[in-house]
Amino acid sequence: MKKILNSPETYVDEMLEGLCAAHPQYYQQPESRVIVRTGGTPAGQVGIVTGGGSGHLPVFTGYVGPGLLSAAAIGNVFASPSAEKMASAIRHAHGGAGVLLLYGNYGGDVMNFDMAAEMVGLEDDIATTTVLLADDVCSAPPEQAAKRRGVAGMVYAFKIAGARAAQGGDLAAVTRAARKAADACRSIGMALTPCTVPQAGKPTFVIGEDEMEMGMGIHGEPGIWRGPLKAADAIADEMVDRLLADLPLGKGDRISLLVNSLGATPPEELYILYRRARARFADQGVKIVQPLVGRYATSMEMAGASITLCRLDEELEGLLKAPAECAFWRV
Amino acid sequence: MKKILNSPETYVDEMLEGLCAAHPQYYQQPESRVIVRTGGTPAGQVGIVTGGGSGHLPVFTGYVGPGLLSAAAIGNVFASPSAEKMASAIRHAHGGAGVLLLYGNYGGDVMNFDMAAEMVGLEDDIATTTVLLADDVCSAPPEQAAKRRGVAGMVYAFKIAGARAAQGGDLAAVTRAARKAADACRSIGMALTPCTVPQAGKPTFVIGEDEMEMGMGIHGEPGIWRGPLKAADAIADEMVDRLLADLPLGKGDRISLLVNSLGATPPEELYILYRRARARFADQGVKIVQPLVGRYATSMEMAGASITLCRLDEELEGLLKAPAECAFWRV
Amino acid sequence: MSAVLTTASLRSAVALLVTAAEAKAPILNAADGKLGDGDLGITVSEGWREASHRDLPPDVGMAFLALAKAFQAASPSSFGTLMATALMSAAGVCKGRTEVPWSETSALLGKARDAMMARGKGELGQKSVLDMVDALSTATAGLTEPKALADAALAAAARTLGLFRDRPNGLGRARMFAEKSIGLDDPGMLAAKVMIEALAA
Amino acid sequence: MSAVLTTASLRSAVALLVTAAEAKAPILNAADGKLGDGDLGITVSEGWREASHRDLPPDVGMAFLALAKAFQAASPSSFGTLMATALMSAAGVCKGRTEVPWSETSALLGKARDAMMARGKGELGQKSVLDMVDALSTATAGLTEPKALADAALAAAARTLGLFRDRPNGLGRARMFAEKSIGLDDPGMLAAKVMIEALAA
Ligand SMILES: Nc1ncnc2c1ncn2[C@@H]1O[C@H](COP(=O)(O)OP(=O)(O)O)[C@@H](O)[C@H]1O
Ligand SMILES: Nc1ncnc2c1ncn2[C@@H]1O[C@H](COP(=O)(O)OP(=O)(O)O)[C@@H](O)[C@H]1O
Ligand SMILES: [Mg+2]
Ligand SMILES: [Mg+2]
Ligand SMILES: [Mg+2]
Ligand SMILES: [Mg+2]
Repeated sequence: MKKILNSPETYVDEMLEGLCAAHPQYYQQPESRVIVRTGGTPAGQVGIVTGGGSGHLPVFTGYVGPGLLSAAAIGNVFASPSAEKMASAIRHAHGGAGVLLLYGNYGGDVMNFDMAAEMVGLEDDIATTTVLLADDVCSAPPEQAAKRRGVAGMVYAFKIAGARAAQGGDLAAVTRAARKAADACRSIGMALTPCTVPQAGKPTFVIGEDEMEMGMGIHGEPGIWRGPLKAADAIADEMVDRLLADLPLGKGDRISLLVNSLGATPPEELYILYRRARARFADQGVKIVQPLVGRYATSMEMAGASITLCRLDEELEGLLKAPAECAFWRV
Repeated sequence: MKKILNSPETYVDEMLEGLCAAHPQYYQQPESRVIVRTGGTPAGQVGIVTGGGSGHLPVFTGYVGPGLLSAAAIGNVFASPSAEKMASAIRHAHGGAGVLLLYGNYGGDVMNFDMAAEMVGLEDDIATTTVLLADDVCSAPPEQAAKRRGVAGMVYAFKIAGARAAQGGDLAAVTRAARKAADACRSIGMALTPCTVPQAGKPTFVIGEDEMEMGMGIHGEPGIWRGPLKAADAIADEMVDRLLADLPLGKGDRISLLVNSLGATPPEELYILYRRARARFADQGVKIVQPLVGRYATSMEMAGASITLCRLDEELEGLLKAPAECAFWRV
Repeated sequence: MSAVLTTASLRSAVALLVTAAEAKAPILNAADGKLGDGDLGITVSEGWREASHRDLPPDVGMAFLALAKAFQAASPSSFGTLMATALMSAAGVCKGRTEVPWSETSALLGKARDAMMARGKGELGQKSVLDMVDALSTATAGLTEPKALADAALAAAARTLGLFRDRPNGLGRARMFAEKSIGLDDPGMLAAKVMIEALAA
Repeated sequence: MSAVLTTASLRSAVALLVTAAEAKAPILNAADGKLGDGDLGITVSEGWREASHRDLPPDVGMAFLALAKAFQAASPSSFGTLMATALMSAAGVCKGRTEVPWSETSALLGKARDAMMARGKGELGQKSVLDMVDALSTATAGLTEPKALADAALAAAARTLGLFRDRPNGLGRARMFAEKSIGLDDPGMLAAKVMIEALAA
């Protein structure tokens, strides 16, 4: 395992300590594994809490900040945080107007967040709503879209819900915006190499030196095919085709596009993918607004990329463009 | 070679095309391999031109933008651009007040920039000055500091010179600020894995599964020792010790600190390094201002990290905090 | 084995579970590695280890609650949370009592199954730990003696694994490997079997 | 070989250099790979390939200039830029002439050496292509016939490589491998030898 760390056991806590030390203007850690926005949720504003396993920076913790999230509960690498930590994050995020729970559709996370919501509902009388992100088109067919896992599309939902909360929307309004963003996003990923979970000490999967896997998830969940590494344009074409098959778009449609590295894949390669994806959407008459190219939702040192589209209407576009900032992104 | 690309021959040009397409508000490519700031250098403002090989994003092209650089000439991966491209970048960057050439101390780049400066001096009557970045403490002993290569410290020089130019400083003033920033920076890198230059098709060097190399440069230039991978804190300690040996600091000193990934190393690991480095500087009574943790100067998919310190006085701190923006960084 | 379930029985059960879970962790990790993220052995062994560090009050319900909380804090992955949910449901049933007759075992298991189904939004027949708990509840119905309970549970566990082995998984991460999962035991069911074997020993 | 240096001589020289550089590119890449970034074979072969695509005017000076520009555009790495610098200095000397006597060879090489030293801020004795050009200038002094020039150049190239082999590199990237470079030929010197062999063949 070639990683810069002190021990697998201290990996997450030392990471969070460094994160908060480097960016105290954004992140505070009032108790272990709970990161809250510095200064807290402004009074009367809806709080937004996310959470999930470590190893995906900037997801989840990184998106805490003004115009984005209020708090995050952090688990071990690729593992759910406990319901207790989530409940604590919810309490910290509560500014008196309730809290939206906005996170990826993974079994463990869902059970724990549900439990946490019950806990704060009973013990603290905090109203919560839940919106699950399930944007990965390769993880279930359209008829079972609710079973899909959440990947890089989370970033759009965080941004859009965060903007609606900053505007002063009530819990129902913020929840509606988050739901709309979640419904508007579709993602697909492809991987070239695995990554290593520190506590496991060995790669999450094995793949040939000249192979890629299309449709793979951010923890190495299996995709739809594995085969010889294709040329960048062919990869982009297939990804765009599969996204469009799931969410047909045409002339006059406006989307934002996120070309995301899973970690090791450098921006140079992302721009080569973006170049082609953009041309493909232009061919369809689809306009790309405020594209994102970079590392937004990762799997540590996994090599690969994902493409996410977020279909915009006037409301979503306005929310996407509203000011927001965290250590990893600024609008 | 596991990379997302169409062909080694088109790698750089497709990358630049994608970059400009994704961020037209920052980057324009008036001719191939020359990237200029959208809108150009404001009239009467000193231009700042950099250049060098591809494969280091955000370095070099990425730092073109308001409060940063005016233009960049881009070569093949890890190869100098031609003097002609540099001359063209200088012409585009010239806003009537002369142009500072600010780049890393690599033989080929220096020869070509010198030639370019002669060309624009003769043909276009553009005044130029040159400041070389030579911040890598491992590439030559202190007595031969001028022979050192330029690494992540470039980022501070770009920022500080760019801020001085935006303030309206004349060529001498901008050059002085750049020189001061260059003199204030010290860097050290360590690598865990090589990267692959697309046209070469094989890794830049070979290193054992449990080995690291301390002091390695951003093209895989040899470092000062190679040995078993150490714990993160031991790595940070050695890096900080070597930086402090080169530039002793003490109580009351203020620095900015950049903990930089060479590419594949994820931010999680950078924060673990930052946590320790920060503690070490705090022990010395040194205050860290506006730290940077992320991917600022890379070698494609190389795994490893570098630490750069920039010693600040009031002037440098003010310039570092002045507004600036590009697709990869915003202050 | 005492004549009734007390906090002392829970303490010795936990001790047996810690040892067994630690010994079988690699097997459970490997089974989960084939169909999920490979952490189930850690989940189970760290959950019971943490449980073994907690003080258990004489009130059997409160003792179950302490175990539930320990499991949740140490092992918040799916199986850990479901275990915590099951323990929590037992806490509700046993609250206020220092002795619980063994004859309630089947009912406790039935309650646990229902709570786990609600928590994980799972159904029976999807080849998960739910099917195992359901089978155990059925097999232990009407039994009142520890030895009989143990024998019935062991037999049910083996039978249920066999029954589901050649079906596809329909819940949790393993759902994504539905095809591949045919012929493989569900890791959560295996974990339940490991625990039953430890308690029946 | 014609009695004087003309643009036609340059054209046939370029043809020979294209072939030789392409054939020897792997060797030069490997030599540069040991002490630098491994691109020297590409630098030299792409430089001459691009040069072979350019129209060369009868004015020998202008023809040299066209070669210099081709080299710069195709191969802007250190060696390419130094080659362009050398060709540019020859352009200055030969400008306005369609015939240049072979007897000027030594002087042309001397001028090239000086221009390269100014461009690369290098000195003699640092085990670089500079030492090779210097040795060639010295060895060809007073010679007026192509055959004699070729023989002298070949001998000087071999001798100079031998002379420097066991010294450390002091210029360019190889400087960083000073220790390691002892016993290895400087890649730039090797490239010069490859070119001389092509021309002398
Ligand atoms: N929603 C669910 N309902 C019931 N059982 C489940 C559910 N999800 C997972 N399981 C059970 O848990 C086991 C996996 O546990 P675990 O490894 O902790 O999951 P993960 O690591 O994916 O969170 C499965 O084999 C299955 O028996
Ligand atoms: N400053 C210099 N002065 C003279 N010769 C140099 C200089 N730098 C490099 N060289 C020569 O160029 C050769 C390397 O060329 P090249 O591979 O193009 O360099 P790089 O790839 O590092 O730019 C060296 O072997 C040396 O002979
Ligand atoms: Mg698991
Ligand atoms: Mg898990
Ligand atoms: Mg070279
Ligand atoms: Mg080179």
